[in-house]
Amino acid sequence: MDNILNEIGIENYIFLAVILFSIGVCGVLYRRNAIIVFMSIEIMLNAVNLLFVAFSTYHQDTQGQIFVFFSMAVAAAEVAVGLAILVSIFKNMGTISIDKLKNLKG
Amino acid sequence: MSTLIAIIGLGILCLLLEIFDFRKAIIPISIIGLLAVLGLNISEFNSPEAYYNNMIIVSKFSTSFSALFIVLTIFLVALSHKFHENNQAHISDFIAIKLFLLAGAVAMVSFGNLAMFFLGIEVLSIALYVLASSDRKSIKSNEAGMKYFLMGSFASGIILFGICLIYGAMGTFDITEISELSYSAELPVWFPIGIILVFIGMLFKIAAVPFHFWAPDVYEGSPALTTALMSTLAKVVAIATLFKLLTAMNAEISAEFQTVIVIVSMASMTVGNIMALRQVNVKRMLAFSGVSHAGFMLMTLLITTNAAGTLLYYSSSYALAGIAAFSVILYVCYNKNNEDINNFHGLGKTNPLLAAILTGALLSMAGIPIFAGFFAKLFLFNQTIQAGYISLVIVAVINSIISIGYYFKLILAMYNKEPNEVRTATPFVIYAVAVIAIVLNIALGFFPSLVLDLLA
Amino acid sequence: MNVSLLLIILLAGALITYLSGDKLASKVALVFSLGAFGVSIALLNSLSLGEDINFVAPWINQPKIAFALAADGLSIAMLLLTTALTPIIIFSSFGTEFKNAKSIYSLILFMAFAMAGTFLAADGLLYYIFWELSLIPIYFIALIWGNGDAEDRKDAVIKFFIYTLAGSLFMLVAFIYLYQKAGSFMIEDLYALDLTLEEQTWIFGAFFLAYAIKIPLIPFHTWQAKVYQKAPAVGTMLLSGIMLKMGLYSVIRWQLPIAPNAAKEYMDILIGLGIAGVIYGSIVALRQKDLKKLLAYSSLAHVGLIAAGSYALNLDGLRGAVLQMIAHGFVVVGLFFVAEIIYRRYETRNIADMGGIRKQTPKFASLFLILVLASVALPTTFNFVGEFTVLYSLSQINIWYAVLGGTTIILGAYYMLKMYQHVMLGETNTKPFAEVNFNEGFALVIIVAVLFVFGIYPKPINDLITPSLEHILTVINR
Amino acid sequence: MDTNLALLLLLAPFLGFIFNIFFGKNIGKTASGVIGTLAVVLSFAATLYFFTQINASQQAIQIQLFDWIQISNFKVDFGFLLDQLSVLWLLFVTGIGSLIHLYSISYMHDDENMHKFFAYLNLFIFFMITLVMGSNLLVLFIGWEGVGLCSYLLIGFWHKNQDFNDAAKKAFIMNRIGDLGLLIGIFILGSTFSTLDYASLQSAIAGATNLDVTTLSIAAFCLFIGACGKSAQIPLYTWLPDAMAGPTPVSALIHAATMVTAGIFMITRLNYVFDLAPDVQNIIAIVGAVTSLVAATIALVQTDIKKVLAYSTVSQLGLMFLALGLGAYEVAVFHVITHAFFKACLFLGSGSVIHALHGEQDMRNMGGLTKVMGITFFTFLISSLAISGIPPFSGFFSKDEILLVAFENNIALWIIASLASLMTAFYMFRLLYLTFFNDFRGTEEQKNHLHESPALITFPLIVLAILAAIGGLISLPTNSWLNGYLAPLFSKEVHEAHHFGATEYTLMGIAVLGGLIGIGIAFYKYIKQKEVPESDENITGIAKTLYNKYYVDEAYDLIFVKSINSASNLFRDHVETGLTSLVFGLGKITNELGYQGKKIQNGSIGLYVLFFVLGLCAIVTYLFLAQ
Repeated sequence: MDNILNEIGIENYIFLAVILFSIGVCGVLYRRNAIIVFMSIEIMLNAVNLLFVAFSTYHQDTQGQIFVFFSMAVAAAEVAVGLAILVSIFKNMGTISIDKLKNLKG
Repeated sequence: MSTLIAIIGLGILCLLLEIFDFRKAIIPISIIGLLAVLGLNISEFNSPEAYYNNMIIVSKFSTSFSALFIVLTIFLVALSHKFHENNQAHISDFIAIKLFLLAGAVAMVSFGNLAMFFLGIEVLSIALYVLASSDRKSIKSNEAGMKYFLMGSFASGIILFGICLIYGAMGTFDITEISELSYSAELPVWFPIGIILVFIGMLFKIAAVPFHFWAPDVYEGSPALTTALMSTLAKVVAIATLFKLLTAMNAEISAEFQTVIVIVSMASMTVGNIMALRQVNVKRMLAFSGVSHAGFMLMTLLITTNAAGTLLYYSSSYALAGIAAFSVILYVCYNKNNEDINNFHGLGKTNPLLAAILTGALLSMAGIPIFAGFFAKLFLFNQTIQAGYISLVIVAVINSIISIGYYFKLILAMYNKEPNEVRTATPFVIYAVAVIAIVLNIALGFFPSLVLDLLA
Repeated sequence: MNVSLLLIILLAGALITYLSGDKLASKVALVFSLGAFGVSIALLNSLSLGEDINFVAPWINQPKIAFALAADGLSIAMLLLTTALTPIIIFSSFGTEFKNAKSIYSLILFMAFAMAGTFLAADGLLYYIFWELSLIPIYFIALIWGNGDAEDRKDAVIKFFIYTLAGSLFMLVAFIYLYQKAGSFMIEDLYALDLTLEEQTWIFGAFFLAYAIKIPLIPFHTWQAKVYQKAPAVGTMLLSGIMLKMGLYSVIRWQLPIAPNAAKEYMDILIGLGIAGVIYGSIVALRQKDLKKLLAYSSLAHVGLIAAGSYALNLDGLRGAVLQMIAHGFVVVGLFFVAEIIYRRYETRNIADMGGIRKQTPKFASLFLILVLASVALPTTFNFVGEFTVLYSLSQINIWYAVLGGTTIILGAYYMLKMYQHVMLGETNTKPFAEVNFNEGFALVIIVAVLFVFGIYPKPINDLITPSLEHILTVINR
Repeated sequence: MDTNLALLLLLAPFLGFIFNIFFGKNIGKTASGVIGTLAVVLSFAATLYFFTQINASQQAIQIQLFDWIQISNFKVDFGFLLDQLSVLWLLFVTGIGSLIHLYSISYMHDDENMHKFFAYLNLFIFFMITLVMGSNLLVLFIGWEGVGLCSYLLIGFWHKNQDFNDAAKKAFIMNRIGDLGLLIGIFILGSTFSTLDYASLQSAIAGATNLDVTTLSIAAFCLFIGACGKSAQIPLYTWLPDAMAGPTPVSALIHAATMVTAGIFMITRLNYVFDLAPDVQNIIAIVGAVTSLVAATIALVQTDIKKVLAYSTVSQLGLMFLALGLGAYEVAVFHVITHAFFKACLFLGSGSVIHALHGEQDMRNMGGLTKVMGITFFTFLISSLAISGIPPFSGFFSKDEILLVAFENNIALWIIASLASLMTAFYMFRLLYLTFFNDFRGTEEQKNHLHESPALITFPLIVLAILAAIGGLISLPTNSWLNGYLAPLFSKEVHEAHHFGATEYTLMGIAVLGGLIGIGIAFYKYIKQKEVPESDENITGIAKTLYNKYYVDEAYDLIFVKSINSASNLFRDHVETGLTSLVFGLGKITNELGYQGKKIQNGSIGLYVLFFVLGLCAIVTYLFLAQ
């Protein structure tokens, strides 16, 4: 395992994660479809998860990988709630575009 | 530790009671239970200890704050009955969620490990998402929930990233180890970046400028009781956690970091107050006032002596005032579709007591003497000047002047306008909560040392 | 027997008055205010006997704040003013029907409590707390029981509140700064500090903002006229009779001794401001249409002179200022009461709608005239003693100050007599004007009596205040 | 004994005042009048006692009551001083006072508020006594302002008429201008000599080495301003003619005999101060002379009987100031006394006339009263002769002394003064002729009611006329009792009674001649030609200017009153609002900011997240990339 890390170097993992993360961020910024925004957020989380794994290998310690399970579980719970909200929104408004969510402002 | 377990147990008990169809009993039992938990928690006060190889660390800090959270939860649970009158079917869910939320809160102030911290914050957040959108039929509520959810999970992503970087730098999630390592000379740059990311994530949770935009919308949209919860419990939890994070994890805060804090705090106060001036919706107004108070509380990150005590004092005074205010708001805006200021017209005539209580709460938030709010500000200013941030204090002072503008707008509405409705019977529980909250607030004002010296 | 008793009585009074219900409220309030007066007499006595009437109890240990009340001659004098005027004010209000009387009367007593506390506090923070507390009741009194259209009343009151609070918050910062220096809020420790001129200037400035707004000095007076006009008679009396004395008292008790060098540095500007206030106030008062506004500006002029006296930083100045404070307190209360009496009969404060009253009410006319003459400081009235002393002290700094400040006796006579002429004299008014009833007469007579007695024999008050003023002066010149 | 008696002397009128103000209405008019009169008579009796005592013993009586005002470097007490000067003043204050009270009982009998009138008169006497008896400048100041107050009350006695009220207000305020001067003078004296007590002042000044003369002169000048206010000298004289709005006895008592002489009293009292300020003395002399001339010229053409007398009073006071300015205090005092006699008599006479004509004051509607009003006419004649300086009447002696002193010091002043007295003779006899001679010009209805006034009115007239006739005896040119009597007061020795040589007699002659010329012209115009002054509209030329008093009132009104009022308007309407908007503008601005801020909070999640990210980037950049 570690030889791979030695060849690739931890920095690149970080860069990859950052890039993925940024993609996620951009997704949140630019997409207006709630589902896709969810997915972008998932991308962010998974980018982090990836980094976690990389770090745990890097440090030769399992905590990181365990943490990934935590975060995945949490993400799942989050999405569940999110989707529930989304459903009720769709029921009430017949759309899932977050641009329509502008009743509260000022 | 046992506090945390007890709370979760209580939450489960609520669900069970629902199953066994003791719906009536749920609220009383959970209140009694919470009181018991409170006692339990206090009993732990003088026995700091670490559990599950430092997953949970019970300290004076954690217990005292947990106590505050529990008290607030008691109030909120008490208010639930009236609030969910028409929705008794799901009463157990609401209560249970609140209790689990409390569990998350307690975990957040007593974590000894970033994993615990993350779990805590997520438990809290998810519970809040649910509560925010709990009024399924109302578009506003949905929107609020959605907004909160999207931005909240975005923030969690940031926090998670931060944690990850910290882990990457330190190779551990354990707070104590991290802080030991943080003294060592050679630190990878990821560590401070990680700290900053977590910091920013938390700034979002306490709704500090420029991460505050969600607050007013969500506060306005959510059901009033949830707003109460957010503006009191959630805010206090977040600031306490942030405080613990920054103090526990890295040794000294660099000068630049301090400037960042100063700027954010100034910005939060100013923006919050100025924006609040022109609000007509009371919940919205209080949201902005909450933003400004977040700015005030951030000052505690800068001060050196007895910062924790000051923070505890400030947050308790703020939260108690908030509870008192919201219980009145709940009464006034009960089965109204909005919380606009004109609902309060003539409250001074129709219901003098509640009007007086609301006035007291607002005066406390505005920092007028004998209310705890004043002393909170006083101690804060005192120590901030001691730490040498006089300019920050000046800004704070100017802001407190501005804040009078909108707090008194509400008071004026209550006393100077003619009532536009007949007075309705006031449920006992609202009186009880409001009175107790404001009395506690004033008591804090008379005997600040009680709270102030807990963490000295 | 110590000073805390006075506060207890007033506070308890406020509470019991509220509980006693609308019927009894006024009576109960009167009883308690009289009780307070009795206590302050007793305090005066035990002070003269040299007993220790101070009350000090530790309160908050971090930051170190004590619940410290101390009374020297000056404080006692101010207490006497407060506790003597409060019953008069309450008594004078018997003629007016308040809705929800219990609240207003308990608010009045509460305000008296707060103001008494301000005069007594020996701990900077305690003082600040009382100072702020006194704002709340007057705010509600003016807001709820005030007169005129609700909207601009609200406007005036909220401006007043924010404005005064704004001033005092900077004072708070100054106090905290001092605390950092001295490690305590106790007044002696603050006196003992020796600050650099720059520090003093800042501190002085912060205090000045608070006091200049409260007193008020031009150009910080913009809240005054409107609030006086909008507030109910009792509110106006409390404001003008006692509350603005708080500002002046604080100048003498806190501002000057704590930052003396700054005071000396800017003496001319400060005195100038005061005198400018005298002239400006008098001139503006000249053409006011509203009786209460006119009186408001007249009191702006008078307090300007008082302030000038206290900033003259010599014994005569301070003494004259205090004497004049007391005298002005009584006169202005009397005058506003007169305005109220007229309002009760004519439902107007517009001078143009008055006139030709003297014929119908000789007694009232005479009392009114005496008050007018007192306010223009005719010799043998108390005001003359104060004004003379102040002007003398100014002449010691620079004779021109005395001359300019002295214009008050000309301009004052001008606008007051003009007012009197248009309010009271002239062809008998068509509207009937009932002679003052017993209550009204009694209140006025007491005020007039006080003015004459101390106008002819001011020695007691003089001996009361002089030692403490000398002490303060030594602190100033340390 | 002395103390109590002095207190009686002081308080008797005050008690009268108290009594009349509270019970006067109930006990009926005459009774209240009698009580008022008795109060003053009582003081008069007490005064007589002190007079005899002091005249014999030459010992001043000091009375200290109690401390009043405490100043750091000195304290002022309620103290009274009975010495030659004060007693002399008290004599004619209380004496003439009693006569005028007596007169008023009948004169005011038709007035519903008679008891008030007497109350005020008593109060006035009380304050006048305080003014005179006070042993220090501040007690004097009490009286000084007190008499001002009383004159305010009495001028505005008929308070239904706003013009009268205006006159009263004017009098009070102009006096106050003087009072400020006096006050400043007191300050300077007080801070230089640490005392305000006459005796200690005198000794302080006498004992002082290297006196700062400039300071002293300033003080003296300020005091003189005060005197101007009280004694109606240029530029503060315009209130006195207006003061004639008051009832005639008031004009007689306050605005002729007593109050207006307070200035002279004060200056005489402080002669030791003024002696050290020669410049100020010159100013006083000039002001006095000019005033006497100006007032006289105005008096030439007035048609209101009381206005003429008012201006003649101003003019006479001018002469007294002239004397004061030349350091001849005793001469001034002498003229004060004689003037008190004949001017009081004249006013009361005119009052009697007005009474007979039911309030008619315009001489153009009088005439031919000799037949019906014998006594009034006769007394009036005597007084007119006296004021015109015709021997052997009192006025002749006093005025002659003044002219003499003027001549000795400065010929120009002498000329002015002589001119003034010539005019005096003229206008007085013009008055006399127009009022009493030829045929009655009033309405028939008035004609039928013409009658001599009752005894209560004529008696005082007679007494005063006698005094006016023989008053000169107290200071005959050759041996002057008065000068001897007053001598102890003056620091520099009184220049001894002039040895009478040619010059003196010529001067005397010239003076008398002047008087006769004046009378002659008047006789020619108004007896021979039977001239009657035209009605107001067709008065033209110089006469018009004179008739309108050189338009001084208008000028003052324009310069002071109007300007200050417009300033007041400006402040009220613009400065105040400006200030307000300036202060509370800040609040408006923040409010506006809040309003604008609402636009940013536009509810779009995308925007919120954008801000979030921007904030994040900003912080990270600042902390890591910027380093």
